[in-house]
Amino acid sequence: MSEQKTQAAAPAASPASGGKAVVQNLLHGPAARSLGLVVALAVLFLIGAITSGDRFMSADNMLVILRYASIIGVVSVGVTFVITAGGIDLSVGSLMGLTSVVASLAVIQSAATQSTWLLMVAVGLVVGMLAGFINGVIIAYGNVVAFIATVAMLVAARGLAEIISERRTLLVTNTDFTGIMRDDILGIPVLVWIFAVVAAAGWFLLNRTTFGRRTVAIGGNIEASRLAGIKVKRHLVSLYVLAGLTAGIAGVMMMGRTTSGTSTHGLLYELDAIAAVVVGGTLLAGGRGTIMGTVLGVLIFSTLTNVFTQNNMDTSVQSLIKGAIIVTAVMLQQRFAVRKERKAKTKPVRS
Amino acid sequence: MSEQKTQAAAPAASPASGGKAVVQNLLHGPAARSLGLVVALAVLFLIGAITSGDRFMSADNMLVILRYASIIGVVSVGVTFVITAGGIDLSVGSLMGLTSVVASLAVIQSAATQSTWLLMVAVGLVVGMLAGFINGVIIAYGNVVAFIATVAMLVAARGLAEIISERRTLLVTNTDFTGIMRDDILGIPVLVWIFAVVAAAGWFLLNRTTFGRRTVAIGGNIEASRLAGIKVKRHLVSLYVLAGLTAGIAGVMMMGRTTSGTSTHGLLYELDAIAAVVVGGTLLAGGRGTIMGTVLGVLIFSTLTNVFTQNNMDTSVQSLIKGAIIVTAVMLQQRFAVRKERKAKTKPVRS
Amino acid sequence: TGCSSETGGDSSQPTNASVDGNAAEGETVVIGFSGPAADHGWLGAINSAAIAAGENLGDVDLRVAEGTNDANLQISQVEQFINDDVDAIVLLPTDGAALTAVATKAMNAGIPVVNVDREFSSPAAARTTVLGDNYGMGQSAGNYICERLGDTPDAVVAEIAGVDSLPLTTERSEGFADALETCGLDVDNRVAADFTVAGGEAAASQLLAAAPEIDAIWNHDDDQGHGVLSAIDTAERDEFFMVGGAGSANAMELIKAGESVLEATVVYPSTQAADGVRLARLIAQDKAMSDLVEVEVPKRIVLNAPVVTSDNVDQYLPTAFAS
Amino acid sequence: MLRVRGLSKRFAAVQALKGVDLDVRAGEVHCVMGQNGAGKSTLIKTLSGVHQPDEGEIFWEGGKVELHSPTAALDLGIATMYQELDVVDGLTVAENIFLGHERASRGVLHVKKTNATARALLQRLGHGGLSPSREVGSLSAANKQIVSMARALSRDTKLIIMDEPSAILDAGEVENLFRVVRELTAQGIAVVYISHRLEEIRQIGDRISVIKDGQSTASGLHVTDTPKAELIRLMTGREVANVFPERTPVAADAPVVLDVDGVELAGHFEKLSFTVRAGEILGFAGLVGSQRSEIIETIYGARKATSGRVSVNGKRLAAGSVSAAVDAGIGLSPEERKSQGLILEEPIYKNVTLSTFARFARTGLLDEAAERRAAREQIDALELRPADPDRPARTLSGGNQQKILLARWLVHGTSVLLLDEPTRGVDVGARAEIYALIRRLADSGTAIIVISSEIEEVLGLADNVLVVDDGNVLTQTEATDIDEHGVLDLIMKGSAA
Ligand SMILES: Nc1ncnc2c1ncn2[C@@H]1O[C@H](COP(=O)(O)OP(=O)(O)OP(=O)(O)O)[C@@H](O)[C@H]1O
Ligand SMILES: Nc1ncnc2c1ncn2[C@@H]1O[C@H](COP(=O)(O)OP(=O)(O)OP(=O)(O)O)[C@@H](O)[C@H]1O
Ligand SMILES: [Mg+2]
Ligand SMILES: [Mg+2]
Repeated sequence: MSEQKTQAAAPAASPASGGKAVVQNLLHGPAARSLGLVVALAVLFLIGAITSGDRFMSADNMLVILRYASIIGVVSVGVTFVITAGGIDLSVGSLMGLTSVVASLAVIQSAATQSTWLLMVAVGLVVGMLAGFINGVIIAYGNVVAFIATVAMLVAARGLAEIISERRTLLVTNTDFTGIMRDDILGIPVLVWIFAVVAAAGWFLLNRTTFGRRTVAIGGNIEASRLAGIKVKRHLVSLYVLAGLTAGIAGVMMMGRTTSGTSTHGLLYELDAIAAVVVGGTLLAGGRGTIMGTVLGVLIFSTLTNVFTQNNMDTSVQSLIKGAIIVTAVMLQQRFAVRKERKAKTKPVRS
Repeated sequence: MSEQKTQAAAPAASPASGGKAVVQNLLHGPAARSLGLVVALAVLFLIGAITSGDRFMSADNMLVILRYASIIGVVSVGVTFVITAGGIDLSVGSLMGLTSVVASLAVIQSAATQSTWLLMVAVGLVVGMLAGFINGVIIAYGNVVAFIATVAMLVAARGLAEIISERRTLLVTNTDFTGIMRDDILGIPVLVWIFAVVAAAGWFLLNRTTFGRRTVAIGGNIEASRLAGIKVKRHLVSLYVLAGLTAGIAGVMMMGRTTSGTSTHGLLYELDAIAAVVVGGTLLAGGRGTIMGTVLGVLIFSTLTNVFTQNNMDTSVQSLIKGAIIVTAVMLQQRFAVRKERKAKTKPVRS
Repeated sequence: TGCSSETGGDSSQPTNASVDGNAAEGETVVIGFSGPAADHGWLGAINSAAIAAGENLGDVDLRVAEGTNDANLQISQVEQFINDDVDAIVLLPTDGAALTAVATKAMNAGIPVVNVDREFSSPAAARTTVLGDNYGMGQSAGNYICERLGDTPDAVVAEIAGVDSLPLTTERSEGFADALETCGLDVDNRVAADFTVAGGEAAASQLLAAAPEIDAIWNHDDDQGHGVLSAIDTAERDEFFMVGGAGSANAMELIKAGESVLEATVVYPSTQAADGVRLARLIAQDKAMSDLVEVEVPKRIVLNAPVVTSDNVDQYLPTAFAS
Repeated sequence: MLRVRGLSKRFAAVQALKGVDLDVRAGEVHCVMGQNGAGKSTLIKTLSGVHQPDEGEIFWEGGKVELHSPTAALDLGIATMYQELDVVDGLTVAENIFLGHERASRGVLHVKKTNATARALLQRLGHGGLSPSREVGSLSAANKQIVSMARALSRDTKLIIMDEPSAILDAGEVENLFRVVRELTAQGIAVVYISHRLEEIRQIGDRISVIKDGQSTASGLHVTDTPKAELIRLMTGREVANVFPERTPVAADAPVVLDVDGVELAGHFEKLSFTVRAGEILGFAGLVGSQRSEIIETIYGARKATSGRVSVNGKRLAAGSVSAAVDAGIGLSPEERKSQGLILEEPIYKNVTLSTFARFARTGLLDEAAERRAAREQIDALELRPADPDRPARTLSGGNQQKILLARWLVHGTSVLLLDEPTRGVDVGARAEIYALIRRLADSGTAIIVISSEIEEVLGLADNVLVVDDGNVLTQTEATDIDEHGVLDLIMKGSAA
């Protein structure tokens, strides 16, 4: 009897109740958790469509939103992993700056011109990962709280980037690189493709691999994970390397988008990324992470900016409204999550 | 038998071993936890004295350091409470801006001129507390994570301040107010006195009152606190009101120091405050807080800046070194804490 | 009202100090310099130029404080300079009003203060003030656009501002709006960026999506302008012309080449702080400005905000800052 | 004094309580019994205002009451010692005791008075030596329990509810607890007492109520009139022979699987050497705080040994590395299952495969279906309830959570199993199952170390026994050669020396 009860609530995988199970999955799985976000996004679109009509709903404008979202999006995917594991990374924005500066140094660019533009990409990613590695080692083996270790990296990387660039904006002259980064494939900008690929890879990594399982486990209970034989420290390091990698990718994307490298690239992106991740439904305390939510969170913020601009809104009023919307979105999301639970409660126990 | 064991390890308070107990208290009490910080501060002073000699060690320079530290210090005291209770407040810097703008509005200033300068102070504190109250209600009753709720307030308050001030810097013309805020008492600037009083009050509140006890309890185990009959939600609200209050005080101090009110006052102070609090030894996860550590953390950062300026150091190099120093300070502090613990462990169990 | 201290040359008039006299090394003076965080190209250039000026002058010992956007910290830096009893202070305040009190304190302590770019709220706070003309800058940009579009009253004009919370941005925008009004135009779309390349790119791409037809854009800052131009490139738009601001070397090169939408830029001298350092030295050494008959350095110098177009770009390129 | 009628409570898909009745009289010890997951804790949580019942009424001293919050219950005079340790680690003993009703005037604490009152309370509990100013985080689970009890007593209460207070106490401590309970009842204070140990109920209880699957199966039975077998039948619906499984002698030629050689952890225990052979169950007997947990945690690598070596099947383990130990085939079921064992928000199956999910995976890709299957096998074998692999571990009752940890290592298939208090909070029926399971594992060649604070359990289950006191091995002997008194005598002598 008790078996029957419990089975009813479980995502049934039996072929018999296939169709129903899919619907149930949609209603009770992580998708439901994001339902509030989808609603928020839809409302934003509605507001945009009403206030700015075709100008807002045009395909071109959608691409503007997506292109804008893509860079923050990539960083946010990396940050999702770190936060899911109960950590935090405040250095990602600063690392974007450092990455872009190093990768657009004259030496690198001339070497890239003689070989391939991929060299610039490679240098960018390596710089990001290296800095992430340092973060990870300080946190996991130096036992420094992640907040402090990555704030220190934030400050230091910005300083280093300024020194390397001599506080100038370095122009990216490698046209192969800028050409590809600013190109379209099937009508979709390369930047947006990169975001899509990173998000898909992130989703897969978090939900379908042992790496993702370890990440969630550590975020859920680090001591229990350690006692179960998971190499917690090593995993933590790899998480910060991953965040550094996404910062590196984002830095390279920024170089492509702005055709320049400067220490100011990525300024305050860490806060945007964290806000998107948390609004998306990833627990700041760790133990639950959702890439889908993060993507939605990023899209909400970039759509918001777009709607504001479409309506030629005063920047100060924008800030005021933005604050209100952040809180509302999170509350909406929570409301839906709670209702979902309540629904599950009132469902008939015996089927 | 088992009683004996436990007694041996406890900080003995019996009069018999009075002198010893004091030493033990110093070595194992909260002071010991801050020992690393005291050492770090001492090292900084040594560096300052060696590199800049009398210029650094002069009484006037000490006052420069203290005056600078005082405003961040006041905010940090408020943030210490919030973090001790397991929360976070990212809006304090922004609230300083809002406070300063509202309190230096022409209406308020002319009213103050007709009555007393204290009116401006009162308005500032009320604005801070009101905003803190909104934070608290959203967090405690709206169930929005503190990070998100206060980031939203950060954005919104900055916008509101810009709107109110019409993006201008408002001049404080009330000379009573500026006169008092820029005065000295017994050779010590009023700002420093305010910091001292706030720190002392904070210490008392955290360590000697039921309010403080409950703050620690909520940070240590929110569920257990609820079960013990503590009105957790109400307490959380009052914590954010407290943080708002300190932000209000800091905003008023800033007005006095700069004789102006503007939305940019307090920009990024939230990060400085959190860094000082965490470097000071308050657990970011909550459950342990130390005002003394916070004060030391603030002093370390402001001394660092002073030493940098004395030595005419390049700004970018400063950033690089600052990052390294933050990590080192935290590691030092940890080293001391661990050693202390190890000592306690290796002490003979039976006396 | 403009006058650049760079203009040298022989003077046939009686003067207290010759060029040679000014150039000759005098008693070494200690000058403290404090400015906002060098977080974007123009401020970076300001800093570098000031430091370079200090290095080139053999009799100047320049102390540079950490660049900061926190008035509290900047005040303590000035306090430190006062304690150290430097011979002069060059101050580019993060907020003019906020630094007035401490600057007055320095003046009262007998240390001359040279106020650069963002003006104090009290004239007594500075011995000399070197200003870029923010209102004038907006006016120049507005006038240029009026000249070009004056005959199309329904032309769409867009503005990409810098950091909106800074008073200087407000001044620029006001000058711009006032100038446009004289020819019956107004600002149809306005966004604010943050003086950074990335910020300019982000703001501009949103702006372009919001305004399908534009006739002219004024962008306050050439450093963020690099990002603005990438956004324009991406959006494949060229139906309008653009006017820049500040006057970076990159922007001037583009104007010279004449292939982009960037037609002109309004100079906002990045040498202000360097001028400030030179003036501070003169003041500390009791010298005067060589071309003036005045025996002392003047009280207030407002730098011109000329418009650079392809016609006169060669004249300005050498002093432009590399962003 | 307290009357409960038709109480019902539902959590999501679980009907935890369906119509429970309870009557408690002043001055009595009323025992509530039932299997793991029967709903005992849920019942008391509704009585203490933590949960709001869906249906049913609560009468307090004749009047109907609604308990909206823990404060409401406390104000009525109902104090509760919860099953999960509800102390705050960062506070001191005294601070924990007076948490929520601090000794203070106008918000300013009376530190001295607080400590003095706390000391007096602890004295009354027979723990006068426990310093009120000690941080609770550094205390053993048992001492935390004492703090929890002191807190309940510190209030002006008429009814004290104790949810499995004895689960982590050793024999001496339980005796002490009973003394306090008798004192209380003598003053007319009622006690609701929950325990899985039937002998305790016999010793201390006046009347008994039994819950099965959220329903009252018996209410207010007199202890003296109710035979043990009848109780067990009421709880489980069947007969359980609560006996330890038959020992199978360890084969003379059984290989040494675990070899602990001169292991030392500075500050906790000195050089320690012993071996465990395949098929052997080694029991650690000792009082709470005797460092047994530290010993096995050090063997496991969770603490880094100061010196000495641990070998499994002849292979030396790296000190201080849990993953090395797990790879070598050691498993640990830790003492505090919630904080050290489980990821509470994750489903049962992920908790079961926490040490092995990589084994199910192919080139890093998870095979969740296989994981669920493996978990389900263990769920069936251990009769874990609810038998749903997707249920979050948080929603399980204590005993069932314990089974998850056993299941984890069963899936792993370890050759050495370290069990720290494996039956803490486990009901009679499940207890017998776990005993049988441990024995079965031993029979199949696993080397096992069991720690238990119930000396009877150690003696009944183990082949050989180590008597430990304060990190010293007092004796190593065959379990059949010593009895409970023998162990206690040894320890008393050991500490006197
Ligand atoms: N917060 C909750 N959410 C969902 N289900 C819960 C929750 N708390 C308890 N349950 C379920 O309610 C039932 C009763 O649990 P309860 O903790 O009351 O059992 P118990 O009798 O105290 O068991 P034990 O002897 O193991 O402590 C169990 O099936 C449990 O899974
Ligand atoms: N004398 C003591 N001084 C300091 N800490 C102690 C002392 N005794 C015990 N502890 C702490 O209490 C905890 C549990 O103690 P320990 O593991 O030694 O008890 P045990 O013999 O395993 O008892 P149990 O059977 O309850 O697990 C440990 O974290 C230990 O640090
Ligand atoms: Mg229970
Ligand atoms: Mg133990």
